Amino acid sequence: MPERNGAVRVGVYVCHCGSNIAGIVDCKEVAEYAAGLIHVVVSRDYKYMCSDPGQDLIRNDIQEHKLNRIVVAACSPHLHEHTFRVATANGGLNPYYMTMVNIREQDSWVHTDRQAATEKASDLVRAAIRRVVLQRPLEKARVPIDPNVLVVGGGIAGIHAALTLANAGKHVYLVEREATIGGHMAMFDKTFPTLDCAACILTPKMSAVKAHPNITLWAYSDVEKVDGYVGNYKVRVRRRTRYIREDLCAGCQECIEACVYKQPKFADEFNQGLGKRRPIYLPFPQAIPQTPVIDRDTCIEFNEPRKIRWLTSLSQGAFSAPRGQCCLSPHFARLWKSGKCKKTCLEACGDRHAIDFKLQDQLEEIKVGTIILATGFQPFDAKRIPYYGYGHYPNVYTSLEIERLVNASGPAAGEVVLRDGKTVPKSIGIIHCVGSRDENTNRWCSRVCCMYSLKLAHLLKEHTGADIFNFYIDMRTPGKSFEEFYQRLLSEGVHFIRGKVAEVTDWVFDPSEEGKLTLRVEDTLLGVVRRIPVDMVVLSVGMEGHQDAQDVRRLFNITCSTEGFFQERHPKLAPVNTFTDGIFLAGCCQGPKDIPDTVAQAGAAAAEALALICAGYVEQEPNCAYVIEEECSGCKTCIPLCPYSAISFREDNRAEVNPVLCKGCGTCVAACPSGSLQQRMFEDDELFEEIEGVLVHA
Amino acid sequence: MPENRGYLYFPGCSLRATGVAYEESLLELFRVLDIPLQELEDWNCCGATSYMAVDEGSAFLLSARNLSIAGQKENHDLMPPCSACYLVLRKTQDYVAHYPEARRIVEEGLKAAELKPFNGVRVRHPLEILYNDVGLARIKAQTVRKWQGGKIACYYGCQAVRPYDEVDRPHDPIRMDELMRAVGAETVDYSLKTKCCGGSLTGTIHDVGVWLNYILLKEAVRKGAEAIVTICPLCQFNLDAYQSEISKEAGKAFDVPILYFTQVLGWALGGDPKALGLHRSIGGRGLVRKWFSVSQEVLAHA
Amino acid sequence: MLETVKEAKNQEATAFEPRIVAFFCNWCTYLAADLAGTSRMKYPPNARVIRVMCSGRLDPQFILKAFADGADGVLIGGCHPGDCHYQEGNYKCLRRFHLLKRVVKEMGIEDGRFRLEWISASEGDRLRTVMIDMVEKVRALGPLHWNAPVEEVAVS
Amino acid sequence: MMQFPRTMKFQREADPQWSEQVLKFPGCERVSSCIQCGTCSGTCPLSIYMDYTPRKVIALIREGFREDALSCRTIWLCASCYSCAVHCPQNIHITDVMYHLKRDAIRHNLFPSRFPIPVLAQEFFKIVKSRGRNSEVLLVLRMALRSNPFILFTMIRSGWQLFRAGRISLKGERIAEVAELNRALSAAREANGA
Repeated sequence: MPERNGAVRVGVYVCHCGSNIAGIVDCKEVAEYAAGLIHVVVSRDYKYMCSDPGQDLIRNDIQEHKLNRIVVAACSPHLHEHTFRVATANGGLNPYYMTMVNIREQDSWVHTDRQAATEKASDLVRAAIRRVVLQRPLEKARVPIDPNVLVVGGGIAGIHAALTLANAGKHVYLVEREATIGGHMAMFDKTFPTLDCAACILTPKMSAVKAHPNITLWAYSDVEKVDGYVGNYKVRVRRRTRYIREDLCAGCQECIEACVYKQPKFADEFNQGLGKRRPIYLPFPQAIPQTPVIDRDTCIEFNEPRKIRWLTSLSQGAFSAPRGQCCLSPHFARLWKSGKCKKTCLEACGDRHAIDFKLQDQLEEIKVGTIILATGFQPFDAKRIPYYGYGHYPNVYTSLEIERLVNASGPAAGEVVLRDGKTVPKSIGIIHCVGSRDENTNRWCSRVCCMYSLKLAHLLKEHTGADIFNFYIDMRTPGKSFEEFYQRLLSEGVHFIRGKVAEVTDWVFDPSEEGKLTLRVEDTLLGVVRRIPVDMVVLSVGMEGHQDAQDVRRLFNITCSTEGFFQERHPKLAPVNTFTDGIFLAGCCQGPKDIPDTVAQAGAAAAEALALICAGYVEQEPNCAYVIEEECSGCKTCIPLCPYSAISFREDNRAEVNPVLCKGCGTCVAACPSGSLQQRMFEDDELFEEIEGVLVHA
Repeated sequence: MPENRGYLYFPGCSLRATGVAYEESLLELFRVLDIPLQELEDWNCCGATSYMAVDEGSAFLLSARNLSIAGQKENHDLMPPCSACYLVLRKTQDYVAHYPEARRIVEEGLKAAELKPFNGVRVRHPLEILYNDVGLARIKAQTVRKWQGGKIACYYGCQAVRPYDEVDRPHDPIRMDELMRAVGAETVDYSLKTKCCGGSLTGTIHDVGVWLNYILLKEAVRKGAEAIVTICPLCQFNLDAYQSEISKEAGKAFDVPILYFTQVLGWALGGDPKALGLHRSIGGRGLVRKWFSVSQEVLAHA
Repeated sequence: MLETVKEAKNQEATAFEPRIVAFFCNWCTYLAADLAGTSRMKYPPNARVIRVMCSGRLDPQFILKAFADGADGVLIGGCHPGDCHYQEGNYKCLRRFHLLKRVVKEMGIEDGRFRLEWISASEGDRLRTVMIDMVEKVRALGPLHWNAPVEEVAVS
Repeated sequence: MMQFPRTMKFQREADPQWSEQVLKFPGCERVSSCIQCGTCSGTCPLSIYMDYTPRKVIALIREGFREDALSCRTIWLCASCYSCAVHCPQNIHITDVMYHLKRDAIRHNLFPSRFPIPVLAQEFFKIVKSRGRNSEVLLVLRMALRSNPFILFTMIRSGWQLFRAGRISLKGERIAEVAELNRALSAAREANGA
């Protein structure tokens, strides 16, 4: 297409990015090389192209030298393409006359040989020049944003994000997997470093969620399907049935009392299996919604075997029957499930008729413009470290179990006793970094363990007056008034031993260890090996991504690190964005963090969503496919290829692409035998020029 | 599963001296199981820990020669009963595969001795073979003498289960316990099952070595074990030979039978008591006589 | 003809820097390359990356063009199966890859020169290893004497 | 008269090249990633007898205090039970590190004189080199003579019992192809030296 080559005037700008690029790539040389290439009118290198003076440089040159194409060799287009498009537009050019060359992330930062790196940069710049010559002026399409928001996960992050958005007058769908919202925070007793009780600060927000006119709360539900794109997501949610109708239930809980199981019998998930519940139960008194659940696995009305959800089996702790340490697990319950119950709960409910064993799961189809993922974390499974004896020695606990144990409304009503149910521990060892900072389990630091271990040390001392030993590798208290809290613990006479415990064992070296658990550890500050007998061991387990994180990632089409945490768009500059527009992250699903950080991030995510909503529309990259009508032979090859069925077949035997549906993958373009399908921004001729450009030495 | 075609047997020096009972019982056990064992011809010492401490190259080479000989056989499952032998052979394979430098040295050495480079040899400890290839089911089925003896503490020691996890789980091995239970024995929860016996320390820094074994014995007894069962000649030797001194140390007499797991299995599966080397035990001879109903004359000739 | 190629290889194998054209999808492999950068991983500078929105965009002509213009190797990077930003573009790419592999083989291009790798946005280290491995393999194979026009080689 | 030994370490005593060099040996690569958590010392059955705990030895290597690292008792007390190696959260093959230090110490004659363990190692090395197999009796005798003959007394009793149980073989085992083995060994040592 000659007319586009006519009178092409290219400006080339090579960025030093301080020394980030100039340190390895000889930017001057690259600029000089480019200057000698055909079509190039101006070629400069500059310290910071993204700075205002840098952008002005482009604008002025466009006007002064009548440039009509711009090439910027700098960082990754994922970082600054937008910046330089704006700069180009400010100069009065169509922004799509600009193309970027990545000579930082994919050149200067990954290579060491100055000459080779410079050569590579020159090759890429040459290719970009040849490409930009062919680029067409394009307009961004505008897509309206649906103001409704979906928040996935009802922990503190989801709750805070939902409330923020709802208060801004946006309608929020809050979907939670468990029977109640509240997440892990609801299980905690007190929160560090201020020691205010978790329930006291959380439950008001929980009921606010329930009461808020702008929030539709679906607990005990899963997101099943997500379609569409930023501004226009179509989501299917499965609301698993509780066999109790939320709309009719008054939350009187008489049905629970009336259950044929006079005594609670089954492992209580919320209390980490330390307490017991009935087949019909409310996770905890302040649960939201206040509607009980009937658990298929344990209710004798249902006698067909069902697979146990991971939380149930996890919450069995280490001590499911027959060890007899704890309560019956569903596996055993099933053995005598008759399938015929007196249904005393039904009678108790009376003419409310809220309970209905025939109820089925409900599917809800909703439309939302933005999505906030706040799916949280799962605690590290202490059984994975055999030499700490969790699941082998009854008096080895996880930190979450202790949270419940010290909690006044917990299974032991705040009475801290050993598994035998009566002995109060006289000495307690708290092991930090369980599962964290370890190549054999999780490599990362979970960030909160140091602080919550200090908190538990304080609480346990308060409850039992026992000798407390903290075993840490490094004490990490980088947070507002965290260090002060550490000082407080030191003054309370808690022992701090720097060393990773090598084993928790029952073998007796010295008579004083008889009947106790002994921690063998090097006190690295004294430089000697110590044996410390205790009654109770607390494993401060770290945080990891949910085991189904990869499925969730696929469902929402975002990226997820190999560690199982969702990946933010940029570690510093876009910490709550994902690579999929309109989907944001909040809380521990993005990485381990404490409550303040989680709440702050939730607020940020809400703000990002609001920003989109308030703008009212998003601009879409004009990279969709189009048909050159006169060349289309009507072979229909493209039609089945399109994953969005954006291509239709017209009566006049020609294919047609619906630009609203097309997302610009270009699969159809690659397949078109007559070359009549093209993709904007990635036209065949542009790519051919680029290929030739990187290879053919001018 | 090569069970039918048997295994290449690598005795190692100990099984020809202080650990002779291990060899005797092992051979008897495999005879009863009707699994052929073919001794690796002209095998040489594995070098144990000492060679590693003097010259790594030579250490790898000792094993390389054995592996190379084994490599020429069509049967590639090499079975060293001694933990030290097992580890050095296994480690050599691993390091030669992963460290070019080690590979170069070994190749030079083998070349000089006109030995073929080894490949495809599988180094397998008898415990793992009995557990995986023979299997608990068959052991159970073939048990003719249910274990009537006392409670057993299964002692795995170190080098068989560490650092490689092929014989059993490095931190909490369980397979010997399961084998013992399969023949009707009751095993105690022995927290020291993988603690080290000190190896050659008993010979070098005597007191330290003896003390380590004292701890092991003491804890086993405290847990109610009447016998300790081992899978390594050195462990057995240390725990067995020094009991009298340990008793002196501790001021408390130990008389605990230290058996090889092959002796217990061999007996349970109907092996000939005379062939199990039972008369070579030093500790707890009384109990051995009682449990194995070994007639006087068997023990007499010791 | 093959003989001459072999000889040529032996001579040049010493100081030979392979030229590799890499087509990376915008959502996984290109981001992995950026990640490798931000975490300062080092790999040889032989590859020239060309960004496409999806590996499904890759028209077989692009690959042939790259070889014809003097590339010693072509690397395609896409999202792992099931992870495609556009649902299944990478599967389409895979299909074409298998067909094309046969074709280029026919034209005397060895296996190591044409590769398809699934590298997700979080796998910066994997990208690094692939780059290193690819460059090594192609260097071992030597330069591809194929600047001759496609059809000529095709018939020979 | 009381003694007040000075314990200060001067930087000139450090030998950074040496520590870099140690990192090159098989199994020692990850020494630099140690987080000094002390798991190795805690899990070591012999650390309670050591002058430096294994953790400290790693620190010594990293800081390049060669003398202390090579002349300490720790490396010789290591019984190679690999407990540290499987517990280490940084996957440092501490046992291999100890092996390397032993070799280094022997090469530079830095171990305590008449200290039986290195002697045992060397004697073992010789015996196997000359016969292809080990003879425990010979080994113990030679080791005792070269380090501390009194060790023998500690063994008389158990020795006698073993003898009666037929567990002491006096016939020295040897392999047929000793020559072949030696060719291989010397070739390896050459390759190693080169």
